Amino acid sequence: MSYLLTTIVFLPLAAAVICAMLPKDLAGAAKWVAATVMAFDVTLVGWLLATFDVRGGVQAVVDIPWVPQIAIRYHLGADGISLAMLALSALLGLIAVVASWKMDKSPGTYFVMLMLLQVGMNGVFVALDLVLFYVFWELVLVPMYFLIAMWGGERRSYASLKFFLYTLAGSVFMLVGIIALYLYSGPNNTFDIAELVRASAGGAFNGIQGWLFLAFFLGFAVKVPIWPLHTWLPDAHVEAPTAASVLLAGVLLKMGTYGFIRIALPILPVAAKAWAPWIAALAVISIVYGASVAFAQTDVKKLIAYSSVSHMGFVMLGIASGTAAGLDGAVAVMVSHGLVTGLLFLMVGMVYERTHTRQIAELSGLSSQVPAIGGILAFASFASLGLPGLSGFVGEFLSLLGSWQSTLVPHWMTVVAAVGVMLAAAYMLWMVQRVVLGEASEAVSRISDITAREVAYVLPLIGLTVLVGVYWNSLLRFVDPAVQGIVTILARVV
Amino acid sequence: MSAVVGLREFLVLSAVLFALGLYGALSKKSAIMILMAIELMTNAVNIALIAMSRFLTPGLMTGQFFAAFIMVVSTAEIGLGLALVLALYRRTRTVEVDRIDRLKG
Amino acid sequence: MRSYLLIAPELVMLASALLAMFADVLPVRGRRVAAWIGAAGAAAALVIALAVGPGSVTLFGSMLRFDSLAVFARAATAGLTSVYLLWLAGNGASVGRTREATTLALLAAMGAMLMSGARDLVLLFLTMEAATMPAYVLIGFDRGDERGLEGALKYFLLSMVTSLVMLYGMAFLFGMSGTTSLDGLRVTAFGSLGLIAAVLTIVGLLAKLAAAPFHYWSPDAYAGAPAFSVAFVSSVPKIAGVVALVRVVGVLGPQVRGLTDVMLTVAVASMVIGNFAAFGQKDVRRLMAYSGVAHVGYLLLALAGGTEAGSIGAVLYAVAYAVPSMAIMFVVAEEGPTLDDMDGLLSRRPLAAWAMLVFLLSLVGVPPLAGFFGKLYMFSAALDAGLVWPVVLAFAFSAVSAGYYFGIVRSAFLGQRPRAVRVRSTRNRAADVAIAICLLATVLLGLLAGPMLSVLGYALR
Amino acid sequence: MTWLLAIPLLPALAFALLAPLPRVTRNALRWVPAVAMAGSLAGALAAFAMVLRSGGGDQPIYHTSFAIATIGGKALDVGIQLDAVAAIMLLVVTIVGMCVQVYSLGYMHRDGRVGWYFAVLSLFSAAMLGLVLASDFLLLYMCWEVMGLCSYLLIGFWHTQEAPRMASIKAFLTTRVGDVGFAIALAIMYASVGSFGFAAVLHGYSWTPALATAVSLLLLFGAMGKSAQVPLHVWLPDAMAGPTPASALIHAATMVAAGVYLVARAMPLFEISQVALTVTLVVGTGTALLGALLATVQHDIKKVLAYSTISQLGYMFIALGTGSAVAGLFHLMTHAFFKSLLFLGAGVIIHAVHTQDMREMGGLRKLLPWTTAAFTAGALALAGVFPFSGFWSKDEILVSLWSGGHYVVFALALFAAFLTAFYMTRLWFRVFAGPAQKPEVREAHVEMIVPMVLLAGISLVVGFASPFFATFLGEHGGWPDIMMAVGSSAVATSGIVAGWWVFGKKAVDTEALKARFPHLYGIFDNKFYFDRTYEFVFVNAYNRLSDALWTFDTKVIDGAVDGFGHAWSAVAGGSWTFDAKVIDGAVMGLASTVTWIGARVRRLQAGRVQTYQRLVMAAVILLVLWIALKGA
Repeated sequence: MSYLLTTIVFLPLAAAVICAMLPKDLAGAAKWVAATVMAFDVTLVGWLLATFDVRGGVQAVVDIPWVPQIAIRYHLGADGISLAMLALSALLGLIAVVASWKMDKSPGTYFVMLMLLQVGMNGVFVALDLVLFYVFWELVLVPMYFLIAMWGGERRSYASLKFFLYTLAGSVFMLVGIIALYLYSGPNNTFDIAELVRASAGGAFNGIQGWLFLAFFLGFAVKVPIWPLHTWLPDAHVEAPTAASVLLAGVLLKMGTYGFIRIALPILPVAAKAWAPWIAALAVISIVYGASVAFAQTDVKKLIAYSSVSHMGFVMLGIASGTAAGLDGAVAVMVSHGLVTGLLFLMVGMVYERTHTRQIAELSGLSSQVPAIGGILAFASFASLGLPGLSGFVGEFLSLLGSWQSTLVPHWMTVVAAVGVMLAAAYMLWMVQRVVLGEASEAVSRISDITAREVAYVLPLIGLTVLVGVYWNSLLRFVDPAVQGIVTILARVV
Repeated sequence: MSAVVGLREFLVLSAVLFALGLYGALSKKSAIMILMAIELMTNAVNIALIAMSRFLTPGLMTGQFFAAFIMVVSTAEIGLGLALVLALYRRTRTVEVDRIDRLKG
Repeated sequence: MRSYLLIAPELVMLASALLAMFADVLPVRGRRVAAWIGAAGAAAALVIALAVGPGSVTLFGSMLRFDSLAVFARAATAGLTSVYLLWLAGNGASVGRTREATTLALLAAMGAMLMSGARDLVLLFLTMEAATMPAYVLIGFDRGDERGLEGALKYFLLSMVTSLVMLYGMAFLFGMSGTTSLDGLRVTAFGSLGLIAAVLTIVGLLAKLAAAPFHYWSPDAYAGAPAFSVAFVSSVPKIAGVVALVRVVGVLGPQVRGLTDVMLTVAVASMVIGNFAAFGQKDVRRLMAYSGVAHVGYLLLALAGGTEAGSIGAVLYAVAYAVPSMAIMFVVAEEGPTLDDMDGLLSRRPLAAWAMLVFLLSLVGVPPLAGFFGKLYMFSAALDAGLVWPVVLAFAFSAVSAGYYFGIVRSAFLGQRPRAVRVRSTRNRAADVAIAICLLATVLLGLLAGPMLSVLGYALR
Repeated sequence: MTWLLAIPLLPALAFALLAPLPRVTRNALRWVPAVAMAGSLAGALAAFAMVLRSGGGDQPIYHTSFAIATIGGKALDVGIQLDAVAAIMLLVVTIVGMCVQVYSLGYMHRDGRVGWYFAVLSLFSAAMLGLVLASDFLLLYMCWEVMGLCSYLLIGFWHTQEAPRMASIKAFLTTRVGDVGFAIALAIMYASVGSFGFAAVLHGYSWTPALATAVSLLLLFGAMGKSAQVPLHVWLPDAMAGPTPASALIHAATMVAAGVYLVARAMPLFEISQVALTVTLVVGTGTALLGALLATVQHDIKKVLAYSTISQLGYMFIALGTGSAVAGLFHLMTHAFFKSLLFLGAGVIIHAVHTQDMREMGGLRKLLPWTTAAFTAGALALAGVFPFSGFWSKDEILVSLWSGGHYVVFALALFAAFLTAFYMTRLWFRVFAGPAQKPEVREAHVEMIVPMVLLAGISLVVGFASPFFATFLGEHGGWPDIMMAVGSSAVATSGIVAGWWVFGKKAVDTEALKARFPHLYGIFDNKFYFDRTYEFVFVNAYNRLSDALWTFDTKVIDGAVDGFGHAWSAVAGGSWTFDAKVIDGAVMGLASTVTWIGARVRRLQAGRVQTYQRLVMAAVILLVLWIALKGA
């Protein structure tokens, strides 16, 4: 009965309450409260990482009844995959706080929203009870809605409501799915994921796995996003403030894919295998579609948003393959996309802070005027296009291996995905070509280079990208044992 | 028709009265007329109750109690309704229900 | 004497109502003393109701029996009335004639509390009328405003007609079964005539809850009435109304084959009309009226399931709906009825704005608030009873409802137009305390759903 | 033997040290990479000595591996090994790398960003050394891609100008096209063998011919991208926009040779499928011919050398096509030395006359004595004149062709050899002979001369090692037979004579020739229209596709949600537009549609209480009827 996870998840809630209590004139102190709490949160996660026994399966478990009448339990626990995502969420949370240090527009409320978002993000990856998972899933929606609606760009009210309604509509189907699972889960109904997996193995959902999978698919696909449910992403990204889009791209997108890995695959393996070719087809479309549309963008942030659609396509390809390499690759892309795209958004945020424009046409010659920012932006772009030696390559390569190896995914799809990798190089380099290289444009010619604070919150991302890129096991050591469990479940199903 | 006035006749009477009252409530323009129609419907129900109590459960008086209670309550309500109509008349100089339609949508 | 103890809460309410009516006689000066007495009385009633707890003793010849469901409803009604009167005490000046408002509220609450224990058709009719008559007066409270009077008149006429239809049905139920006690009705076999009588009876109750297609009075009544009376009328009587419906459907349901289909159609109709009509509304009172219709739709869906879990869920959800919607109307009463009045609320009253957000989220059903657990509990019961598609529809509608609820949020949070003149706030601490209590209740009802259910006497699974 | 790791790591550390530094300090420390390369050179020499002592052969004398990842419980190993092929390649890369580093110290010292140039050069060398030492296809692939990045950075070094910027992205994307094939080959390997190690893949697994063909063709496709074989050769000529010493290292000796090295490594696989060998042969021949033909018409000295490189790489693929990896590797080695020499020489020439266009050069023989001597040695080696190294390696290839029975390819190869001699002589006379158009030219500095002389010496000597080269690699070696030697020398000399006759004696007026065959010259001038077709078929088409998809994205999918309302307006007529104006807050089409439905639903709420009553009673009656009918 360890209280570690509970503190990690609900520490930011305490920070949120404190920030809310701060009187108007002390609102400036909100950022210090948030920073110290998040720093402590990250150290706790670090300690959990250090003491995590890789072979030990689900650890740091707390399991007490919450609403006993309908068997809802307050059940938290972390295995390799959840730990990796929790670490990503905590780290990006801390970086987001430091990155919004100069937020002057009602900072108190801003940091309350950021901390509430953090609670949702931390919680969703360690919840082992479906209702608790759904509670954290929905909890993320409202703060992100406000972050976009109150601190966003021009079309923020449109983008924020679209984001809210898309995800809420999706989650409706998921809730129906959760309740159906509860009702059909055999003699004593339960929301607990582990018991549902056992019940499913015992044939509890044999008749209706297809329908259940459809319900969960709709809920998760909106969040991933999978083509054609992706149109909310570019708007939400472009209008969100920097810190919000870092968290949106870095962590929120992964909740969808994490849902597939934690809930859809283990509990509904028969349907997962039956649906795999269709999911792979949609994934491949997302990859090529995202890459092609990104190529035509004039706004850097929109380009990065569409690149996220393409990267998440790889995650879904890995998940659809159902093989160990594929799933390892999927989680690797999730983590590396969080690091790399988070870095990209931070750099674009820096450029926007200085030049007040995101239009590629107006930006050029960053590396001649501000070599450090230009260099890091180029570094992030190379990581994003999947250059070996950096984390981007690890996930995408393993997903390709996994999908080729898998009997569920036709080979021509893997070939198209491999072409997708090349397309990624096309639009990323085309962006670097026009933004980083060349003569300094008028907008760029008078800006100042990176400051110490900015280096401080960019360095960890660069370091991790290189670490995971060079020594894959630094991440896979945690992820692989958890993935093996899921693969055995899938293998047991004919 | 048997000479003796049985339960069926009372129920028919009650139904006729109820229908008339309903018609009046639905079609009359003046609020006062509607209130009178409602009074008519109340009495129709009372007749039905008392008839059934008399013919079906002569020993028990529950039906009649029910009717007595209904009478008490309906007088109070009609009084309240009249007060409302009066207040409305004082403000809008009309009791025409059709012309009281400023709240809509 | 022992049996009078059982109805002590109602007696306390009656006593405080009378005291409030003649408050000007008391030595204590001040306009809002009546409201304070009322609030204290209602709170005492709440405590006694919980202390007495459920019992099997029947009163007045088995017309009145308070089982756990009734106790929960009584406690909830008393509690909500006490919070309402506390808010009234805080807002006395702007409301005017607080003595009358307090008395009306207390009498209506007493009627509702008795209704939840009614075991007999006669008592059911009596308590129902006792609960709704003060509501007519509350709706038409402001004698000077003809819109309020018009609303009250419409409410009066429509509910009179539907009550008479109910009475007509009850008469025939009595005719066929020879008794008016609900337990008695359970026994008799119902011919086709019995079916019709049952439906007629149900109509009266449905009209009271403003379920579609009998809802026509509520949008006009709420739009015309002053916001503070809508706060009470739209929330408190509904709890007892649901309990009464649960009793009647519980009795008639098994014998009347088509009854659950009727409930289902009315539920779906309410959801469709309530949710769609609420879009694009500029007046928050009218929006809340239609939202009320929609939420009654969700309730009826749970009851249509016909399982005991469904009825427990319905009552729990009635409370989970009443608390936030009353609190929203409090804020509307203080700020002004239209969306434009809500503009820039965050800059003027940040606490009220955040509270408003929590209440709206609870109505949408976003976890971990009361609305979510109510819906989860209710709809799992409905799903269990096999109503798959209506439940999916209900969930879809609660998602769609975010659209119109967020209209309020958008103007409160993103509206730039703070009111030009800062009207000197006539409120004092009490009103804010009332809203805070509602906020606490909305959150705790969600988190502590477990204990709440055990209070409802639901056997632990 | 773990010091072997130091060979690739030293330059990598140099890069890691220099990269984060600010520009000024980085420029000051530009000598650090040269020192690192010297260290690697020493290591390479020691390694070569050890392999020599152990007698060569195809068994690696040292192998170490390291589990980079665990996938599904199984470890995925990555490691390095030292065998004869690796030793030779190490030698080639480090020697040429050292010469280029020293040469660059002189050539680039005035450039503002020289520190970054040396840092990237160092990273490139590390990647190439890593590739050569790799004991599995995965590490080879990773170093392969890092090399692609360095070539992108070096080609686009002067990124402020348009041409280098476009050339660098063209290079990276074209090689990336090839890498798609390479990645799929790796996927097949992993799916069938479960690991990437050379031992496991090449020898430990019984490949079916079909699968082997697939893998080798895909590997070949990857190699064609990197080694600029037709049709993926278009990036190399444009890559000349980068600094010349960088081209000397990358586009002459190392990177382009990586493709050949990859195919040589995977030879056991190629041998299983005859199809792959024939395809390699055909690709090699086509490229050799095309390169030679195009080289004869170029005016830019570096473009000539670029097309010459393409042609010589074609030769190496021909050798591989005949199944003889030894001949391929031998030609790779000799080519590396004399081609980098030619590039360094060209660098000096360009520096001296400040232009790359041969028509403005001439008479440099007297003005640049040392450069001319070294350049001539390289040119003779390339032309295949005895005793220079080019003669021996080209001879090896012709022998393997003849013995393999590919007579047609043999003839074409001879014709290509003739063309090679012809365009080198054309270049020689255009640059060195004739009147000096720019008299005030000074000889290069000593750092530039010494490497060239060294390379010239090697080109002279290394040819004689050909018999030992084969045995060293574990094949039967021997002196090439006399007949073939005489034949190829005859072809080479006739090429030189033809070149002297046209360009030395100016006996033929080339302009008139061009006028008589304008059509033919058009084809040559447009480089066989490869660039134009790619531009049209791939680049423009992809631009149009992405624009179409974006409009599809914003108009159709997004529109479907927003537009649902507007589409509805067509159905519902005018009233909707009024509502839309009134409810301007309607955020999304979906939301505005729902509001519109709401307005319709509320139409019943018309305010008259009696309509309400009638509606209620109608509902009651309907319910009653329904229940009665259902009940009965």
